[in-house]
Amino acid sequence: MHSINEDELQPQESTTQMVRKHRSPFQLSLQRFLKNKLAIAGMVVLTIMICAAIFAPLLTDHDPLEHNLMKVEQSPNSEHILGTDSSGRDNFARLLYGGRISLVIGFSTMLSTLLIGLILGVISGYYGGKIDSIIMRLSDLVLALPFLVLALTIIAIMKKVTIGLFVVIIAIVSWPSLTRIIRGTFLSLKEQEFVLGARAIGASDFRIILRHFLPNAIGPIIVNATLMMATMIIVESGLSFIGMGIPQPTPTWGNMISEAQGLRILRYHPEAWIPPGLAILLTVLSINFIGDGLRDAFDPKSERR
Amino acid sequence: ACNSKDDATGDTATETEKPSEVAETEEDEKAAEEGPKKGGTIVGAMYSAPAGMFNPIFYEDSYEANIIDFVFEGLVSQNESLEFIPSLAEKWETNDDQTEITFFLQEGVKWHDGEEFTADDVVYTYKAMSDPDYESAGGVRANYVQPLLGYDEYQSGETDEFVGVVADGDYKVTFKFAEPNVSPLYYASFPIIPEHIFKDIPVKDIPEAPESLQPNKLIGTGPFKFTDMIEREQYVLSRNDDYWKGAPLLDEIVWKVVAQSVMIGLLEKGEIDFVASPGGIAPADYDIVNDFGNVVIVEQADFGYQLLGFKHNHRTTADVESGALTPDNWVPNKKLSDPKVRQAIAYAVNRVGLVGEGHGEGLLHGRGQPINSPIAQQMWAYDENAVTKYDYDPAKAEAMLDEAGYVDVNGDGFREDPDGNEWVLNMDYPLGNELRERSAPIIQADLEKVGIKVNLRQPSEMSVYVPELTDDNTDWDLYLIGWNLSSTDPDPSGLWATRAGYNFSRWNNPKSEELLQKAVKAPEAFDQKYREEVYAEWQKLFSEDLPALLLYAQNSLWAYNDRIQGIKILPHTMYQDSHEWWVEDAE
Amino acid sequence: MVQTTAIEKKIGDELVVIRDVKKYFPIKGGVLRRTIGQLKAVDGVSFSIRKGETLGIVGESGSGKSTLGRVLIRLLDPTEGQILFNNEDITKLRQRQIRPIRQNMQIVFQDPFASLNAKMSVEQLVEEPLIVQGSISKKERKERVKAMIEKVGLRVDDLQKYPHEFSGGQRQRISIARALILEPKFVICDEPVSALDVSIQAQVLNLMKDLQDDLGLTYLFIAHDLSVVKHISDRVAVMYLGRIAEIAPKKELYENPMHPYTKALLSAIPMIDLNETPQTKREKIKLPGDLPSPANPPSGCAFRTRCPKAFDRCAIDRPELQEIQTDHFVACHLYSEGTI
Amino acid sequence: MNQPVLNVQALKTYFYLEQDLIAKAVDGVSFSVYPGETVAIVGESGSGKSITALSIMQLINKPGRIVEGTIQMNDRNLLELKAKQMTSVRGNQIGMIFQEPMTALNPVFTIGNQLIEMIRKHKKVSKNIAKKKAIELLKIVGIPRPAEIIKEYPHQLSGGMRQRVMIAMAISCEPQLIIADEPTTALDVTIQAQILDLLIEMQKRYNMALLLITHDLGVVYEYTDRVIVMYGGQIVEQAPTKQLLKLTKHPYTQGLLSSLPNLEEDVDRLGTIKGTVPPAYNFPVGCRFSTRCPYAMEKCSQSNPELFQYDIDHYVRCFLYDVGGEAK
Amino acid sequence: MVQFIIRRILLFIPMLFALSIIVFGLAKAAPGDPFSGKILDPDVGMEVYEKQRAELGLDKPIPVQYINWAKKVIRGNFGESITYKGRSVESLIKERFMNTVYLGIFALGITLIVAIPIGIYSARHPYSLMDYGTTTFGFFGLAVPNFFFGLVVIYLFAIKLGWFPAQGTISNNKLTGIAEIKDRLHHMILPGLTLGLASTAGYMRYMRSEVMDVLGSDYIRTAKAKGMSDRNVLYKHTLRNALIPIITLLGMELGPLLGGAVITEQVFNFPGIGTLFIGSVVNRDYPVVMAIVLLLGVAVLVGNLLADIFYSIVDPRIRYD
Ligand SMILES: Nc1ncnc2c1ncn2[C@@H]1O[C@H](COP(=O)(O)OP(=O)(O)OP(=O)(O)O)[C@@H](O)[C@H]1O
Ligand SMILES: Nc1ncnc2c1ncn2[C@@H]1O[C@H](COP(=O)(O)OP(=O)(O)OP(=O)(O)O)[C@@H](O)[C@H]1O
Ligand SMILES: [Mg+2]
Ligand SMILES: [Mg+2]
Repeated sequence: MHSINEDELQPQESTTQMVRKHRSPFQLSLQRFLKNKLAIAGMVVLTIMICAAIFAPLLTDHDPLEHNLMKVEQSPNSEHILGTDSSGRDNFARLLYGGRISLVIGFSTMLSTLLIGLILGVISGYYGGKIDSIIMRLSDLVLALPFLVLALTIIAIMKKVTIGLFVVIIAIVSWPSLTRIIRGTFLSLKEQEFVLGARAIGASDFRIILRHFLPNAIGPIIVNATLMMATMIIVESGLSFIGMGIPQPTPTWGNMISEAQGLRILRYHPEAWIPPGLAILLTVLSINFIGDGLRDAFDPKSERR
Repeated sequence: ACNSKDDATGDTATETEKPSEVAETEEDEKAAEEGPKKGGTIVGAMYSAPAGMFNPIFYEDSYEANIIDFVFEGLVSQNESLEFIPSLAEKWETNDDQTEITFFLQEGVKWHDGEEFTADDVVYTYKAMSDPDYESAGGVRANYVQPLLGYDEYQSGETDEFVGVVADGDYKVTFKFAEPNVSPLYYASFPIIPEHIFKDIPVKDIPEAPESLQPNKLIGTGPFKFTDMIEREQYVLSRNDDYWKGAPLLDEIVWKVVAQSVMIGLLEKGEIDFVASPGGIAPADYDIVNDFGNVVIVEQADFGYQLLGFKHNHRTTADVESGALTPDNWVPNKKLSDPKVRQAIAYAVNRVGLVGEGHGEGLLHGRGQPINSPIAQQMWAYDENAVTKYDYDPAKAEAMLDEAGYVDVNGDGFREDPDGNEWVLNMDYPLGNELRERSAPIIQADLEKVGIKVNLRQPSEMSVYVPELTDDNTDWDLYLIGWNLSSTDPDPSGLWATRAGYNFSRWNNPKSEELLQKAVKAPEAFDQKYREEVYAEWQKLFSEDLPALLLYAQNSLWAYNDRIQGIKILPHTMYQDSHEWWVEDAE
Repeated sequence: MVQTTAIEKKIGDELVVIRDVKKYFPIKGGVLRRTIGQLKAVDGVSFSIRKGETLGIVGESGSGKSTLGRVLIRLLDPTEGQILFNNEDITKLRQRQIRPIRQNMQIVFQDPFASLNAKMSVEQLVEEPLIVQGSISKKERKERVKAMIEKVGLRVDDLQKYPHEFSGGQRQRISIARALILEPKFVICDEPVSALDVSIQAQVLNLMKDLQDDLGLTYLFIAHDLSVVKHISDRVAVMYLGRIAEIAPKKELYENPMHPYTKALLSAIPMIDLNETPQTKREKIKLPGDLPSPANPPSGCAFRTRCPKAFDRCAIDRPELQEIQTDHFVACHLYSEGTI
Repeated sequence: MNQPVLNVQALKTYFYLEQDLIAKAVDGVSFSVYPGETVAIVGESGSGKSITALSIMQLINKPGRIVEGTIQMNDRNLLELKAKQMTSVRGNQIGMIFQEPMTALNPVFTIGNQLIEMIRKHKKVSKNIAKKKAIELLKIVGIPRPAEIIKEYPHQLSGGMRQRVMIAMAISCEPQLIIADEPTTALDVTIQAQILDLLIEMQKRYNMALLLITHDLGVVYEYTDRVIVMYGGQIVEQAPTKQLLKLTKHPYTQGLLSSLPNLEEDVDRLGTIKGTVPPAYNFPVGCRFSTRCPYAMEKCSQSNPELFQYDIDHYVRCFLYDVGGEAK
Repeated sequence: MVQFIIRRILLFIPMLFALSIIVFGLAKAAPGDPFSGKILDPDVGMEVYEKQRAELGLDKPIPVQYINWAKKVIRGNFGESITYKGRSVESLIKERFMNTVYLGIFALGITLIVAIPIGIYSARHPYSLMDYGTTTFGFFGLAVPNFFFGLVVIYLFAIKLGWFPAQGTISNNKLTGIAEIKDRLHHMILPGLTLGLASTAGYMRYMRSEVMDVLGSDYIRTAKAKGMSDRNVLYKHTLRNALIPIITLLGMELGPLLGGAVITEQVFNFPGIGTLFIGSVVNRDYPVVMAIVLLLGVAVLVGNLLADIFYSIVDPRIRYD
């Protein structure tokens, strides 16, 4: 077989460079991510939160819904380490179980928003044309209505707000931002030569989207989805505050804090609001750190070397 | 006093066996030493801004009443025993069959603009409420005029002669009723508005008129004038120097709208001086506020109660669509049709637990009472001895259920109905009252403790809840609701008569119907003793047949800064005779 | 049209023939974003490429070289004209029908960083065309990938690496491997060496030449570096503003340029000429001004605004390509006076 | 006369990368430029040409740092100047032209604004005078309608025009030295010729020294007097242009020349240099070119040869010519 | 550019139409009507409300209701509020709207005043102590629910320290002139801070990366090579470029700001559009809900439009034609 220009062959870099394993861009990103101390700290904290939520039954004997009317608004004591709430339910148990709901809400709103955003964004960004302008006008329209206002209006229309419904509503209201990001990423990828190259070898649209667009768009998508999850946890608590979140007695961090609306709780029962407040703060902070770490890890600027 | 109506939100209620046991004594002494002073401003707090309609015949919310109470007066008011006492009317007399009542008015009463108050103003007020356009313009107080003679003809426009209330000279006015009336004073207690201001404004335009809405345009006879407002923030009442009972001592009363969440802080700091109905202070805050040292708390039973309703019957879909309330078409709710079951439920609910017996207990922290009768406990008609009390007794409840055949046959921990079928009671509750929202899961747990499976459903906004409650062609079994009662007359038929719209239980008991009618039937009913007896019988029936389990009546907790003197605490209000209020630190 | 057929007659067994190909891009504007004009990126180009030869295309930036290349393999749809590939008219084929034909025509792009999907390993990159096109077994695929990667001067070890681990020249080798794995007959090289350093450029050019000999490839080689084009091409076409100004065998074109633009272009290139004497010193023809916008080209001959020899007729008539000498076509009125 | 405009000695500019890697982008570069002279720096991408230029201007950004060396200009060591003093050297004594005409001008200010700003900074003249001067400069660099162009924004001009504006800017204060970092790489040949001719014309006109960075040996041949060839952050060969191209000494320079396709003669295969430029943070031990050098000897991979004088004006960094160190 | 503006304005009309349909649809999809929540006064008969329903045309078919509504809206008449009897929706909104606008401007002002200098500083001194400090603050700002922040500042600054009023917009109506402005600002500080918290954090980070980008760009290098001073480079060349994208951001900020106001106003009992909105949603006061949603939608659209136009003016690269 014909072999070309032996003398032009690279003296392989591995001989001159330190021996490196071949890492895929994904592995490289992961490597960069793992070097980011804040992001790792975020991971650790988030993992603890998630574990605490998952293993709630092991961490407390109390039922978050079980009330004891003889022990209302108690200060911390040996039985109720964070005291009890205004219905005599154990705050610690509610904190743990509330974490489940809050995290699930954050996660599933993010997922469903991502799903809508991905589908519409891909269609819009890849095919362009009429369908693109329709989707974009639609997103303009949704964006024109302030997020909370729209969410509130829809929630008010619903007779009963369940977690599933809540998730769907938030997703319906918040898809445009992700859709636009995904569309933008796709549009810029569309101009890249490697996409033309893929078309030149006769790859189908499906293949181009799946093998060429998505892997390259995954960075911004993951980053934005992560940050969105943080936002959603805050949104949930805000809606709970207005009384339009997940209704009691289901515990969520949001409706735990919103019980602190009165100065009495604020002043005399810090154990009732500081833990859920901290839980939200830490979770959102961790997620933001992770998102930021992911952003750095996926940053194309650091990809060249 | 105005009948405050806090629609969706504040349906609080209670009773109190010991009306106004207040820490008044100390203050009274001090006051006596120094004597009342003129001047000063006090600040009252309300939690929500009034919608802005300050015309008594059109207002709706209780925040508006906060202004109206100081600006307008009725012919009569009520004393601490809830008896009617003279106000704008000096005295009155009824004819023999109680179809007419004649008032002799105070002379020399001046409207805020200096005009004389006369019998024509009284006539005008009632005429306006009978106007054909009154209801469509948004008026909701027609019940005050409906029993008047000739109301239907006048209201439907058949005649423009209004004969229900007639003046005889400037200071004599007669109310004429179509039928003998057992509580004519109630109907005559409505605040009077000035004819000279409104006579040229068509009734349908009154709601938009500045005279109904704006400071300085609003003219009443009360001790304070409405002089200034920053919408949704502040409402300023200034002294009416020409007040007929004597010039008020205070310069100004300022109402501020503050969030409930910060109220106690402001109260402690002295930035607000008093907070009363609607709302008052939260039961859980009682101990804290009590410790402030500068604040006096007034605790007394509220006019109203919360209840756990049993749907005795459902309406048919056809009825719902046609809007007919036809008891004959009603479909009995089998799940709850056995009175034993209802009684068992009543024993199973720990109402004392809900109320609690002190701070840190129950939802009310002890600031209220479980009640057993649907008549306000302050009322003469209230008779606690006539009723079954249903003290918390789960064992008894279980025994009764067993007896009624509701036993757990399949061993799932819940009882099945006598036929062995699954027996699940649906329970619904509305949003809007935090305590009530919290009580729902607690009641559910109580019932499940005795083996009754309860399907507690998601709460909904009052505006969604009530239509479903009303339509009733649903699968509802248990529901929560609360009522505010009038302080004027104990007649419960507005809520519990079979055909009453608000009889959400669709309670259809002929005996009850008979008693309710008997209690207001002339001429026997002119005798209060007689009515007392009939109502006692009815209350007994109620507590046995149980269209609803009455849960508790919350105490109203009013609070004011101890710099204010001269406040007169009545069961239904503390705003009466505000011209006598004064502050120690006035210059 | 007449000239085009003339070209065809001259040359047998053409692999690619294009006739009067045009590609206009719409210019949107106005209140309603209507198309208010057309950007004539390629404006009537005809030529043919024989099997095994290399046709070089030079021209300034924006003259439509890349667009032409993309239209040729139907990555863009031509506005007008006809494209014959292997005697088959592929102008009107739908994308679905084009796909199998893609096996025979490939493209190598300019930017070695943007033209490879950074998320795929070399093996995936080179294998992908086989997956898309073929029905060969996985084992055979791997074999062919290995063979190909060695052919372009990379090592089998490199297969597991990712593009970011390679230098520009090596990446370009990957691109070439990817383009050639389907054993196409025709490869469009869109400035494959412009982004590379000279030493690397030489490696890649040598490789491309070797591969051509080895596999009997036909190239359309786009570049703006005249010396590179000369080195690799058999014939060279000079483009100016979407049209071909001159097309000739390379020796003919470089020794005897006819079009004023070609002349200027050749004279403008800085060159090392160590034997230069004041006599042999090339005289520089300086072109004033910039390339006009293809959205608003000058009337008549597009080059007239910068042409040192322009005369009245250039503003009126558009010169067509005509064969002045055997195989040497020029589009310039200077050479058509006799025909008037 | 023989006083150089610029004298760079032992300049080292390193980039301190993550993981303690140090990119020795410029590693001991010494050269001088004399008045009126055109000096070229050539070399492959990454050889340190731009960093050398930016070091002279002291425009190295983090994580880069000039670690050693002197840059003499008019008896002053620029590296010892205070930041403030340096601003009056930039633009005033040294003008600079960059590679990308598309991004080198601030997109939100008019051409005039950016020109006038510079004139006023160094000349302290009134706005009006500066404006007149700006128009004149634009006319000098061959921009048509200069009075209108000064009101336009960079994006309204073509690449060639913008590069002319950059030249106008660079010469506006008649500096003693102009550094042009690949001023024509992004332009078409016909435009490239225009620009290079203009540069030389300006150089003659104001008698400036020109340091022209390029990787096009053709440009070097036609436009420059002296060449510095860089490889791996170091100078590997330096000589008058004709001499260097004729009597090429360093294997790297030879390789570069042989890999150029030539218009004059046809070769079937181009000469090549195997491999690629090693990254600046990982140079081979010994001679930096040793890994690619066809003549590499054992000692090449052990120690790095010095740049020594091979001929009067001809310096080479290669053991092939280091006759036992005699040349020293 | 004129064309661009005209085009944008023309695009506006179908958007408005769509918006109005959405708004109307939302209101109609809601169960219950303004009267259904009120039927709880035993003193008031139910039939009363039936009459009032008919009076308001709530018994008509929905398309008819839409047309009637739209016709009026075009004339700027949103009808009458149902909760606030006798008040036209316009007057209700007018009275509140300016409060929210002031609050929004104030919050935005705080945001910009705080975020821009800090962002610039961080960009110029990346990885410095100050940079880490502000970054941390930025993250916290994004992580604290703003109602929670509001409660805490009320507790600390209004109740505990007594520095600022906890509620309302003004002490009393008698203030005029400077005293009034001062008093209003005093009242606005806590809600303004609360409302601006998240966006301050966001802008800070945005500004930092934007300035860093610009500082690394070629034209900044050119400016330095021209011998421009650091000050000039920063304030002229860098800022202008870094602020341009902020303009679009500001246009986009309107929505979140107005949305955020809903919660913040609730905490501070601030009489703005937000509290009116929540009250109306809860009370099913359709005319008001519809008007507010429509108004906010239009405000956001106009905000975006203005931002686009402004952007096209300040950034000469953008030529919409
Ligand atoms: N997709 C497109 N839409 C609109 N205009 C286009 C498009 N692609 C190219 N053009 C325009 O068509 C003209 C020709 O572009 P083309 O890329 O073919 O030039 P080129 O000769 O390849 O230039 P270069 O040497 O810079 O690659 C240019 O003016 C370009 O702006
Ligand atoms: N900001 C930086 N960070 C890290 N390394 C850098 C940086 N800038 C330059 N370098 C390194 O310095 C070396 C020299 O770069 P320089 O820009 O001077 O090359 P050049 O010769 O100008 O190349 P080109 O022809 O591509 O412009 C390169 O190897 C590069 O890796
Ligand atoms: Mg091209
Ligand atoms: Mg460079």
